[in-house]
Amino acid sequence: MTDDEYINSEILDEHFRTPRNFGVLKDCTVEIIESNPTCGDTIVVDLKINGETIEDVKYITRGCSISTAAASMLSETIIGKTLKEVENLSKAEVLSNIGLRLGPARERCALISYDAVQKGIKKHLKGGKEAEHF
Amino acid sequence: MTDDEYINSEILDEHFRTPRNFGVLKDCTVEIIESNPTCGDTIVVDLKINGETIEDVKYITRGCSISTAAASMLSETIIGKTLKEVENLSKAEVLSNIGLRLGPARERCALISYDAVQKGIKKHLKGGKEAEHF
Amino acid sequence: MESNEIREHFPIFKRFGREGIVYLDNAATTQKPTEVIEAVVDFYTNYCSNVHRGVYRLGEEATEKFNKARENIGNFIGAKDNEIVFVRNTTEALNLLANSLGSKLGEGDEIILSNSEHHSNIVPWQMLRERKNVKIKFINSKHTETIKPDDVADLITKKTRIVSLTACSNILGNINDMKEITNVVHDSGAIMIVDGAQSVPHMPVKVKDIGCDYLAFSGHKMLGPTGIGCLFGREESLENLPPFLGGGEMIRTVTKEGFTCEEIPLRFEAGTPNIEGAIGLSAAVNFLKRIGMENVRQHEKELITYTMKQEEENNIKGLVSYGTRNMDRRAGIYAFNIGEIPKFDRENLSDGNISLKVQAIHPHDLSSVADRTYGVELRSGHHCAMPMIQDLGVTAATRASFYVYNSRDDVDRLFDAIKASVKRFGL
Amino acid sequence: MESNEIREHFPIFKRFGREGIVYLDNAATTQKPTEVIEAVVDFYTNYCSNVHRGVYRLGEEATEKFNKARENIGNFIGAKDNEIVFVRNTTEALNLLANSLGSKLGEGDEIILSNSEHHSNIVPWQMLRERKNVKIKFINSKHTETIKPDDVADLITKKTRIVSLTACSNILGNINDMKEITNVVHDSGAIMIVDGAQSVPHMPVKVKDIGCDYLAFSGHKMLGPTGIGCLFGREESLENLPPFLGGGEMIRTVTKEGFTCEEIPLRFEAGTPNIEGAIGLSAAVNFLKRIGMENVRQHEKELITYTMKQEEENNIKGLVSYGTRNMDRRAGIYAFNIGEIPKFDRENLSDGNISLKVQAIHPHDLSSVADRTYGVELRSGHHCAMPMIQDLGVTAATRASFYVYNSRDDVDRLFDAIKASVKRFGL
Ligand SMILES: Cc1ncc(COP(=O)(O)O)c(C=O)c1O
Ligand SMILES: Cc1ncc(COP(=O)(O)O)c(C=O)c1O
Repeated sequence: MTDDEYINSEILDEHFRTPRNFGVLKDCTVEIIESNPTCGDTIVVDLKINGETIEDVKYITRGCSISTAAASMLSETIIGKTLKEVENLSKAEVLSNIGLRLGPARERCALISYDAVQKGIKKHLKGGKEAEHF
Repeated sequence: MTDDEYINSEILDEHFRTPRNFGVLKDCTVEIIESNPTCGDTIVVDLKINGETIEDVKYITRGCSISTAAASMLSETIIGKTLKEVENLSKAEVLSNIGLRLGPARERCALISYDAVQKGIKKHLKGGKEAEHF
Repeated sequence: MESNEIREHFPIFKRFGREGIVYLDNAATTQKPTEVIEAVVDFYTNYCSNVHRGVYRLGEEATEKFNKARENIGNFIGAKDNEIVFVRNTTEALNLLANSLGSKLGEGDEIILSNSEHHSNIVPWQMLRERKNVKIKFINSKHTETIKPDDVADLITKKTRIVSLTACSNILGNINDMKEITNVVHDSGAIMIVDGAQSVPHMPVKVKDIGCDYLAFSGHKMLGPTGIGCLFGREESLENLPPFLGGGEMIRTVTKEGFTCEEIPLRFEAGTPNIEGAIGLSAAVNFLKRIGMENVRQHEKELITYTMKQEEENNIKGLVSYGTRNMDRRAGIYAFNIGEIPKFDRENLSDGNISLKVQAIHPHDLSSVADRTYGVELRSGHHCAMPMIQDLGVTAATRASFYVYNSRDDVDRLFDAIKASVKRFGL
Repeated sequence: MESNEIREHFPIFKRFGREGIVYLDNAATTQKPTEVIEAVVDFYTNYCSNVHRGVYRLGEEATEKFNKARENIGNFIGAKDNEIVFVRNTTEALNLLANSLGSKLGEGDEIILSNSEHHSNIVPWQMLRERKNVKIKFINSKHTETIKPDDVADLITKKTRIVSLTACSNILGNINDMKEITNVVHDSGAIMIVDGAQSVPHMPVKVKDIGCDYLAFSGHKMLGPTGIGCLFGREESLENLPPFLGGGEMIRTVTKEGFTCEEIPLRFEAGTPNIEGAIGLSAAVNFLKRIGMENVRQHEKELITYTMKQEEENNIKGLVSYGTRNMDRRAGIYAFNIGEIPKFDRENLSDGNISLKVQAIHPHDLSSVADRTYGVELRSGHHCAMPMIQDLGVTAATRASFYVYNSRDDVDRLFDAIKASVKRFGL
């Protein structure tokens, strides 16, 4: 990440300051709470799954700009996609959507929402419904 | 230790090839078995203590030249000495009697008989008589 | 030596230059002076060998240097050489104790810790609790207060077996009076363990003064290599401590039926040790001795005092900082937030309650900006002290921590960097 | 690369010169090439920082290099990066297993070892036996024989939980067929642990080929620094393994009430790791890759074959050597005696029985003379394998062990040195 990228990134700012799909999904199919051991940030992701399709996503995080913006972008990416499509989404794609070169610690920030969504799908497929407490 | 000292030391040779007081003391007051973790050598030291005085010492070892010669020299040093005198004998004195500069591993060889004698005296003072098995 | 002169000994600062880098993550790990690097390279180049058993010249030289290192490091904290056990780090030292002392504890026995402990002085005891059903009690001090002997006395009961506390908090910088605390603990008959990870590198520490049974510290936090640390134990304490790891070097004899142990401290050092680590740490100790630990402490006290002054003068909106304001009891550690992000609380996160716009800059963002604008290297996160972070009611904090090579200029740059992050992420 | 060319990379040989030193204690530890030394110095000089958490540039670089090291070392033995746990050495890896696997064992469960194990693959299990009352069974092979799958099968019962064996004996040089043995062990449902301390440095080792659950090895025996080693565990195996040491880095969350664990492999790495150790070991792996592990094995096989030939030709009176004579199954390790000093036996040492004049040269004397006459560095003693020394019926042995920089000339000098010691101490 060069100074300019991080300091001036408009897309980062956009999504960080007005994150899309922020909030709670009352009628979610599955909820996942994931925490980032690097800094103790926590994210709650609610997925509404209908058959094979992710119909809606909402999340709450008070993480850093990168984890918030990454969650926002990811939510836009996955709404309307099938479970298979989302499962096939790679970490590299998620990182490239953000468009910043990130070091290993900030990469974890960028991927916490991704990890949560993947775990959510796994949990759904296993038939789990209750929220996971930590 | 220079090459010459070790390779040519006459006193080392003397004591190694014809160790003094080698053997078993049937009527010993205390017996100690001590082993050298560096190479697994074992020494058996028998002390005959009368009141405050070490009347006789014998030992068996199949250690290296240094441990054998050191035991031989030490046995000559301590016969007839009082327990206090022997307890006050320092490692440095024992090493200087041998007259070779030794590295840390070989120093342990030179001191195994000394350690055994010191433990023997402690054991005697505590009233122990039986041999210690390992 | 002045901090400028000291910096000359560190190749990394030469490389990056005065403007390039302001390293303020010294509580995590420190930079290494040429003297330490050369000691390590000297081992590889001139007498590389295993220790303890070799009767050839390289082996003898390595063993002698290794033994001297132990003696020198022991001497640094006023301990005999056989009271120094080489371990990987503070964490391993505390695990060793939790296991070896723990093997003698039973159900219901009590261990006292505090809410400002590093995870490495919490988790090993929680793991012991899983095995032995012991009870763990926490001293809950306010962040502005050091731990007082009374705080300990209040929790001690007849069942208290172990009290394990940090001499200096790695997040608050609070320096606790371990001598007085040890007295209270010993009066009750319990064992006193001191986590010295943040005290031994930063102030004069003499184990006989403190009187504690055990003290743990890490080489990499005091100019030495990573992978080496020490457990000090009083001779009588170590003599009675069961071994932890088994293997080569720590035994006297092994048969198929069983084993007998070596003398202390080797009894606790199974396998080939970190030889160049010990030798490098000894070189680090020599470097610190040349500066003088009184001077190290004085220097850091001046820097943290100056930091407080700068905090006041800059008067940055939303800035909150933690730790005691008594500079006599405050190490060179400065943890702060620009606005506080409240700790995660599921219950409070129902739809009606969501306030997205927390008036705060996340510590990760602050650190990244500080790095990218002024080359100021800060740590952000929970600092391996989540219980204290929780008690502060926040999600994370940013921390600057000083060492011998830092200067007032570095503190000025720290505040420049904070202001830059406010400019970038302030709401 | 030829051994002469390889030697050029090792500063220690330049320092002592061709005539100065013949280093033949490679089974204990190896010398370090410039490439490894430079990797360590590079860390200190250019990107010294703690790993995992720093969001500033030094921290990011250190973390990236540390992660790459793990990947590279894993790749060397055909493992994924999350299957590599960094530990201090083989000894710690085996203790980790004895503790973490051991926590799931109960009274009467059986563990199979062999009489040619290093103490570090015996004592941790004996310590587990003290805690859990498990049963340890020994395969008792003759020194001339490698361990056969049938030897293992003979001891396996329904209660066998763990089989832990060395892939190559550090005293005999016998190379066991771990793949076939693993098959037998897995058929019985037990866990297979391989002590790879003497195999990973000396021959191609691929964990997927062997099929074992765990493999332990030490960096310092393969051109890397001391203080760093690896435990390989199959992903599924590690996932199910309880943690061993607790503290920073290995946790995900800590509260006063309890903790949750990080993913593998970090779950097993509590506290600040040996960062430059991992980076140095990765450089060592690169060096070995350049030579090619097939070539390493071939070179050592040639040296040990040549040693056998020299043994025959020199025909030294009283010389006895140990290990298999099948060179396909023999590593570059040569343990021998000039006359055998019988093992200590209190019963036999009554007055009548004392024969002082054992027709033998004590290994310590042999090593000292070899060092002082020809600069030949040999190890003498029990080689941390007392049970095998006992089974050989002796007190100690002398050992020469080869590596990539040794040559036939070194073997010639070895025999010159043996003859010098016969001249000095022969009876
Ligand atoms: C077969 C074997 N296992 C284990 C070890 C112990 O290695 P470390 O001391 O590096 O833990 C050794 C080293 O001598 C060995 O040869
Ligand atoms: C107070 C305290 N204790 C323990 C530790 C753990 O040190 P290490 O990671 O070297 O084991 C630290 C390091 O952050 C610390 O600050």
